[in-house]
Amino acid sequence: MVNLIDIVLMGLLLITAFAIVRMRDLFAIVMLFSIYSLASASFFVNLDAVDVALTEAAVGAGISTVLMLGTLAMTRRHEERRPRQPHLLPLFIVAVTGAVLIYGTLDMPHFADPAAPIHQHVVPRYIEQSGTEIGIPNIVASILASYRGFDTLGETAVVFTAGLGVLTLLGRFGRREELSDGRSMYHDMILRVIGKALVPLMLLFALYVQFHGELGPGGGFQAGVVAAAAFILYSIVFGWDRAQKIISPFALNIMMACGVSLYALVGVAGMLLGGEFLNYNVLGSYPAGGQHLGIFLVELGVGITVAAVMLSIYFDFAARLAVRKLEGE
Amino acid sequence: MILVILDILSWICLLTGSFLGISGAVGLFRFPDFFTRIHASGVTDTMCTVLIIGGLMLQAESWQMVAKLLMILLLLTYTSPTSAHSLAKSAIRGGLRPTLGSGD
Amino acid sequence: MVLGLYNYWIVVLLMMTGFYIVIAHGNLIKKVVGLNIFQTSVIIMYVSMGKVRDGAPPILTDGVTLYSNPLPHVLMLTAIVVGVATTALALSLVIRINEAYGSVEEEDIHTQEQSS
Amino acid sequence: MISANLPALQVIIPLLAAPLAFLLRKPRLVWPFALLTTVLTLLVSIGLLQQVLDQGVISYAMGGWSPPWGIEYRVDSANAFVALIVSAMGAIVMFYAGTSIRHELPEHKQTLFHVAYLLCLAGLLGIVVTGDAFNVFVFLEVSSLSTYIMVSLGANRRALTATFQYLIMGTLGATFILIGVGLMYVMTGTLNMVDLAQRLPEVAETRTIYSAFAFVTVGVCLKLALFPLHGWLPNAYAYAPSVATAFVASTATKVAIYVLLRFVLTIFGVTFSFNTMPLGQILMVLAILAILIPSTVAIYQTNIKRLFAYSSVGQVGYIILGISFGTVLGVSAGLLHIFNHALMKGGIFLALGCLYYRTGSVQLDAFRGLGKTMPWTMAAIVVGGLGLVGVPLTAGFISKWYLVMAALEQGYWPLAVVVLAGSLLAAVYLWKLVEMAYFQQPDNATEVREAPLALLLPTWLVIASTIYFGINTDLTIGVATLAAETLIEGVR
Repeated sequence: MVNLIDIVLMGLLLITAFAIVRMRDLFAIVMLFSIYSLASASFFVNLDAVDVALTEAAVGAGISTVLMLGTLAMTRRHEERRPRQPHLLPLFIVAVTGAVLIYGTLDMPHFADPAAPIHQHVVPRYIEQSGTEIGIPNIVASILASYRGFDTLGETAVVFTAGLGVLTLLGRFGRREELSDGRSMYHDMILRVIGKALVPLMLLFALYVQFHGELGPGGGFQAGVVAAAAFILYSIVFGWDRAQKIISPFALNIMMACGVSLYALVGVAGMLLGGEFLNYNVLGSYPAGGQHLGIFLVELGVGITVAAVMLSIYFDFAARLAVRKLEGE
Repeated sequence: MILVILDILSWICLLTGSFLGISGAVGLFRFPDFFTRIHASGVTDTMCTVLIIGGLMLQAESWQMVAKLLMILLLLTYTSPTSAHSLAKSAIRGGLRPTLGSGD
Repeated sequence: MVLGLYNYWIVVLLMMTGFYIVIAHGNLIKKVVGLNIFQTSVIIMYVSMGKVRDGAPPILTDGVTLYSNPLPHVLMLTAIVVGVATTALALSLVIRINEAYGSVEEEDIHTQEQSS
Repeated sequence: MISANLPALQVIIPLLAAPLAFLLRKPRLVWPFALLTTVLTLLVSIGLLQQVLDQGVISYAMGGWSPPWGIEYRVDSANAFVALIVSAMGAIVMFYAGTSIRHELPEHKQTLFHVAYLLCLAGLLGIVVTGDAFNVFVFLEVSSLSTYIMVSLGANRRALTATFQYLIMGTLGATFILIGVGLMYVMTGTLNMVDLAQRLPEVAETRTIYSAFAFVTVGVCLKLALFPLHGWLPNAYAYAPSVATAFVASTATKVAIYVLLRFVLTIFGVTFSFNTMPLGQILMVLAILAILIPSTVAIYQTNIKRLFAYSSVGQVGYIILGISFGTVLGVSAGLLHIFNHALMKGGIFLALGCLYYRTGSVQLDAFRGLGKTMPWTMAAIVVGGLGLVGVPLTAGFISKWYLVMAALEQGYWPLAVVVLAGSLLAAVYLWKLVEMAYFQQPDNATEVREAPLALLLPTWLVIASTIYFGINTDLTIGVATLAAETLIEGVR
């Protein structure tokens, strides 16, 4: 049964990917990409990767799609040009790369084989010990925030960098007061009512994902993205000038930086208390307690940064759109 | 006994739901203009989700699961018509007019 | 062998589709979409590696002993986030390029750069 | 306590300083803060190198989780050496950035630039000191994304397209590395470099590992701009702000080369890379092409930053040529050239920044009569250029000398001819500048003065050090040889 679902989902992924190659309408391409992302998220659930599925659905099908649509609104919708004749060189490169990869898979352990080396080395400790060493049920969260916590710090830094980059390129600086968002759907009563009902629910869900991440799927990233999505929805329905009154760009900047700093400072605290960087054992009176506190704090840091950066990126895009509209008139 | 009945009921729901889903998809392709198309998909989709989630509820192992499914259902009954509505609205605003009359 | 590996082969096909879009298409937005597909497919590859037959999702539950491998999941959470960061940056570059050149087609931009 | 935590501090200081600098907001506060950070980072890396030379390899378990379960920071003489290069250039260029950035960027973007710079520094150092294959990918992305930001701040609109191209190529490269690491992981079950090196030989004769090797190598070669994959580099260097060019040119490709060395020599092992796989031959052919073709292209450039960017692609060729021998002498020649080229190219791009500061142009025309109007700047370019040519008494001579020795040791005497030909090509493009600067009269219409001391000082500090390391070679050759031995012996 699971195999059947696998095959259907993979078929869907293939069809979507090929359709994207053939399509010329950028709007359709973006929507297909969103479908691709959602289908792969379903596929991840089938492969037992619930955390990855949640993130992919929120990030790929959610935020990425919104950003791509925003870009389309500011550029043009159609891919105009036919690709230059038959693409022999790219096709050749792709064929060679694909062939090398297929060749590489030939000696790989078979799919879902429990005896594969990947399941025999390193991982058994996470599965067997994390319950006592860390004391939280979600193994993914244990590895993410503690065993490989430094990767996650790097990743939070990547998110911060992205926020910084979009701020640099599209900058909200300057005359934002006089801008208002003519595109807001404030005058649509149905949207307004539904939006008002949904936004608090989404925020509640974000908090649930944030703080329930130790017990079930979830954690800082997913929560941050969901929280950002709630504000983005608010901003789409009520206009981003209103949204910015609730949470100003200045506050977002501070949150962006504070989240990463919080993460790094938790690490430094471990260092000051005599452990290694990011060693949470020393934070509490007993190791598992320290781990608990440490993971709680770093996940919070991740959540704050991700939410702030995603929202900030969206505001940058929206402000740019408004500037263009103003200049167009 | 009761389990078998539940199972049969749930499968009826699931199959009807799936049929509606497919018919919505067919409508999306075959109907003449934008508005009838979103009508086809919007209307059938709502019923389709109700039936499928209902069918899944009958299969659920715990009350917790039923509660979660109920929340998903609520969310979808909120969002699905709203998105169909705003699609239609922005189509109108974008200058698209429904084809009236017999269509030929 | 076919049964054991077909999963990976389809993933390779997906990856190469994304890769092809990136290097063969001239539209910058489409390139970004292609890049995303490429990265998402790599994520599928990793996650497929972590699957264990009859395994449970890696959340400790009483009475369950066989879990799928959580490590690829952790790595791919990182990769997804890195992917969206890159996408955001790439899209804002596209917006700026469109403002500067009035086009998002590689060929148009190239002609303008040659003539200036 | 500080000395025990040096490996972590090496990366944490700039990484934590970046968001804090962002909070400071005002450029006049941010720059001193960033400068202080880079100086501290430099001190840490000096301490780290000292510690490695005294005590041998340092292993630092992040989070207290012993490897291979946690992420390990593993510092040996090779990466301590590269970390020193990166943080030294980081500090000097940051000093220079204060004046240059204030001139080149509007006020609200200055802070953003400095923050991106710190993130880039943290990312590069993170790649260098880590002992975990996946961690390399994460910090590669930190450094790449921040580099894109810096490059995109260039004044010309072509900076945007250059950045986009860089972003696409860079992301493809990183994804290739990710695929390669994944294939290695699936066969061994580990991500720790030492652990990988120990477990790979068992499965080395599998098609999966061959394929993993191909993907990692191609991915890293994209990042280090090896000849046919260098397409992103010239424009990115040419249109970035002066500071960004100087910093990126002297560090980013060098770190990528280090990653290549680390993967090829330590993880896969010399025997596998050079005997089982034909890496030596492939790299040698590409390196020869890289020395000859981009150097020739450089001659025809009129944008001088672009000229030196092509020259960078050529110089990467020398480094790769040294590595392609797979011997201690060859690799140490490569490492030596990493160090020397970082100084020479950094110095030249800093000097070009001085020129841009005064004239607002880096076209060939701007060099007219520059020998008279900006004697110090021009002299810096000439001395740096002589290093690229490989004239005795400059650092460039030492590394080329070692390179030729390594080639002769293998009996590849025609390679000596290639190196010589590369030097001749470098002499030609340098002559173009010299002729313009010293044998042409300056335009009287524009009054050009020498660049301010705040710019000249760091420029000359770098340039003078190329001469110093060309004369006093004990330190560099000693450390480079030690590092090459460490890399080649690996962990077995």
